Amino acid sequence: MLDKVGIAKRIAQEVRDGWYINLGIGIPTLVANYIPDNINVVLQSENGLLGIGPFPTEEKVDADLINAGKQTVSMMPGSVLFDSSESFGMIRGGHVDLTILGAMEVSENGDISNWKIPGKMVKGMGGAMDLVASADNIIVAMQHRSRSGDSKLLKECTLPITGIKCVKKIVTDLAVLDILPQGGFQLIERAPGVSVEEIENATAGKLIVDGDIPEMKI
Amino acid sequence: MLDKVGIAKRIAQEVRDGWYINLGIGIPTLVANYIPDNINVVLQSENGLLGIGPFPTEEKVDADLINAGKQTVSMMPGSVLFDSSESFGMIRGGHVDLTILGAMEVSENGDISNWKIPGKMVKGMGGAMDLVASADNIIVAMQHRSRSGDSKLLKECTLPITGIKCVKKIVTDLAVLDILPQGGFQLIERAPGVSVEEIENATAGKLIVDGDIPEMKI
Amino acid sequence: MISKVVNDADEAVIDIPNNAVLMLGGFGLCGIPENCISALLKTGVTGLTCISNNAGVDDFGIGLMLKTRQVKKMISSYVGENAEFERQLLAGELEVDLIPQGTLAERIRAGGAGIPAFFTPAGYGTEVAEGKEVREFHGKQYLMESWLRSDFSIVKAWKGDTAGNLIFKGTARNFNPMMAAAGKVTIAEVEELVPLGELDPNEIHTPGIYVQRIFKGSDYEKRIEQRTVSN
Amino acid sequence: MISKVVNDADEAVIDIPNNAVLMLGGFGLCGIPENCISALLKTGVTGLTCISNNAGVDDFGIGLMLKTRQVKKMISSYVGENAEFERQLLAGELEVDLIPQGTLAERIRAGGAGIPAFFTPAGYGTEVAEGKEVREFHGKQYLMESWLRSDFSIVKAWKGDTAGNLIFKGTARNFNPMMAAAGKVTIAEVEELVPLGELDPNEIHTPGIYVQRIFKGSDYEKRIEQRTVSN
Repeated sequence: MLDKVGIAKRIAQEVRDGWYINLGIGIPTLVANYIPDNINVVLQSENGLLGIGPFPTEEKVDADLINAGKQTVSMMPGSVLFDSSESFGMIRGGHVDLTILGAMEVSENGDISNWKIPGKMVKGMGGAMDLVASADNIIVAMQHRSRSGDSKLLKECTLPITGIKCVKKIVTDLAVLDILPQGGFQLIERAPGVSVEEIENATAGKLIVDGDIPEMKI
Repeated sequence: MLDKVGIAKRIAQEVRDGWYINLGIGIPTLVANYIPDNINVVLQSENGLLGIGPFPTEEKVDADLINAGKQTVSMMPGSVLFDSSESFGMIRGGHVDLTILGAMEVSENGDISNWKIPGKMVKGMGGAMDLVASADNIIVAMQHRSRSGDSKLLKECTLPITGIKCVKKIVTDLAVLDILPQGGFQLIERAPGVSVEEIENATAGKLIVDGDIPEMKI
Repeated sequence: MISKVVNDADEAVIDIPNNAVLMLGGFGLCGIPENCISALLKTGVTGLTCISNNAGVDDFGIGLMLKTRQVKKMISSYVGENAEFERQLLAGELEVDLIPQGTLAERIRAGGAGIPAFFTPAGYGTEVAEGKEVREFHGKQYLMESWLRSDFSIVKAWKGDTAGNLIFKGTARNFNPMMAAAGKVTIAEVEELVPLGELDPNEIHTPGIYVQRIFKGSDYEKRIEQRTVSN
Repeated sequence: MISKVVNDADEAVIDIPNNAVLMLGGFGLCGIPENCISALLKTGVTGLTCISNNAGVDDFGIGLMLKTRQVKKMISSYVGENAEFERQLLAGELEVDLIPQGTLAERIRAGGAGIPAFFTPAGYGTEVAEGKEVREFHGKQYLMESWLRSDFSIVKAWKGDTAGNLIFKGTARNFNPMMAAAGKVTIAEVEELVPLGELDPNEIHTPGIYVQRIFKGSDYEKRIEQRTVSN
């Protein structure tokens, strides 16, 4: 079973040299820490920055330079600043190579719910609906089950939808799964020490297990 | 009867302090020379410049700085450069206060034809269709009659249309005319030495003459 | 060019009437028009519709105008981090229209650029699509969205000149340029107000044609929501 | 960031196939990709659809590619000043699609920004409206127009860095930024190619995310169509 860092490390293996990547808040943000040194990527922040750098030193903190999580950040050599319209033009136009975000539920046909829980205060979708509707390559980072033990990989989402048929891959504490074009969670890898049976038990949607399923290498 | 310079001078009287103005090629371009010194306006060039300055001196000619007529120009203090999408956003969004352009024909309901003559090589509409469809305040500068003596102020345009119901005012070699919302050319002023009768004879569309028509003061 | 300079925020916002539709720049608390918000608290104008990506926090930004009950409706993409907002919303005292962030940015851009409607994939298949026209292009489904325009747009820039040309700093640019173009009247507050000709024409982000009033703001707090540092 | 630098124009355009859809930046002869046009003359690629505001003049710009019969179709707003163009058009050897300039700019911008269609008033009531959907918004009539995208966009900038970030000069910016964003593959030729970090992030006009190949061009002629001077 993986912790959050483990999930981030596994997702980092999916990243390719030269990619432009949008990282959601939470586990996705951690991914940046585990991208190998020989892989050069550019991180996009939808509030208007390409080339997010590390958190600044105390002396270099600048209120006018934040990421989409409203954290103070720095820039990299080659960074670019732009407005929100240009930023979402990039996203909508398919120029971002990979989007990594969290989810509350994912369905077996790739629908995602991650913005609203009925009965709770609605804070808004922010940029999530634009990201999931626009990106060709979306990886979801999340726990396989909710805190109450219910599967988050479902036949159909029960929570309000953020986008439909958009998720391509899921990395959880238990497994790596691809979502097939015709629907279904294809099991790709098991987390260290996790059996196929455990994954089957934790997956409410259609799970496809073809042959031997290797264990992840983190 | 006015010459081209006279038409330009008369149109210059319509200009108000602080306006942003787009000037078409030909007589409209001349208008810039006759705007009084106490009136400050900003000229827009649809290829991406606000604040067109005079032609540059020989030493300051810059191939990278031209107006929409492809002439070398200079900039004014406070000029701004931008791309074609922003430029036509300005035009389409109604931010330009006045558009002055030439025409081959104008109809009594404000239609304008100025881009295409059947049987002749079609060069294209350039920005003219955007300008006439977008501007609230359009003044046409033109000769009252064609070279063959036909009226260019018609009941309906005979040439392909550039835009409909858009022209608000016409300044010709013979007269200043407003186009009424309900249609018709309302005669506002006569050119020096030109009689109402001459204007009536030169106007094929509906001409409205209310009371005494003053002579222009140039 | 004529000068668009006014003395201060009080003069800039004095004629904003009750029930006006405002746009206010900023992302979180970054790039918000602090001076104009303070001035609006003083005029006591009410019934405002505020189009802004976020709604500030309890004691800063638009949150201050919520506390004084000057806001009737918020049009935003994300309105967390604000307890008073939540209270008013649950009590039915505040209307909220939540819009995907990219759609919000593009609707405002469309307002300024004279495009009454456009198609975007964001929100297709979700509750955001309810009541909206859906159309397929190139095998993908899109929603039709309409422009947004304001009675007054209030933006914050880093540098500006007397003709209203603006340059923003860092990620404080965000929604400010599109909002500047989408306002019937646009008010810009700037940290540095410079004479005509001092800004490089090639580096200006917002052409002055969109700006009707400009002034040099003062006492910027620039509060940081998440101060994250490394060593 | 990875380097997108190629050696020269020949390397940049080598894989552009026959019948490709190209966008070429420039307004008149201002801001055109001179080096890439020369390189395309050498590869001899044919059947090209060229989206460009103008078609050059007889002996410069896209006019050179017309002479060699490499262009099947032009999509432009204005195509004067070119006798060979006129001859081919009248002889039925060349297709031409004329588009209002603002609509052309916005269709290209829409292509890059993932907006498949939008509404504009330009051309309503004219032959440009033929076959297009007309719709009324707020009492005014608009045409629906669709995005334009290219297989290869070829742009010319003043300065660029190895990540493909671009800064344009003067009015040579024109259509270049939107075209850069609307290309499946975008090639940028620049007068000055600088190392990463030398361009101010706040002054970049085209973010490198849109650019796949960049090189330092040489021997720019920058021909002037109308040399107008004052004393």
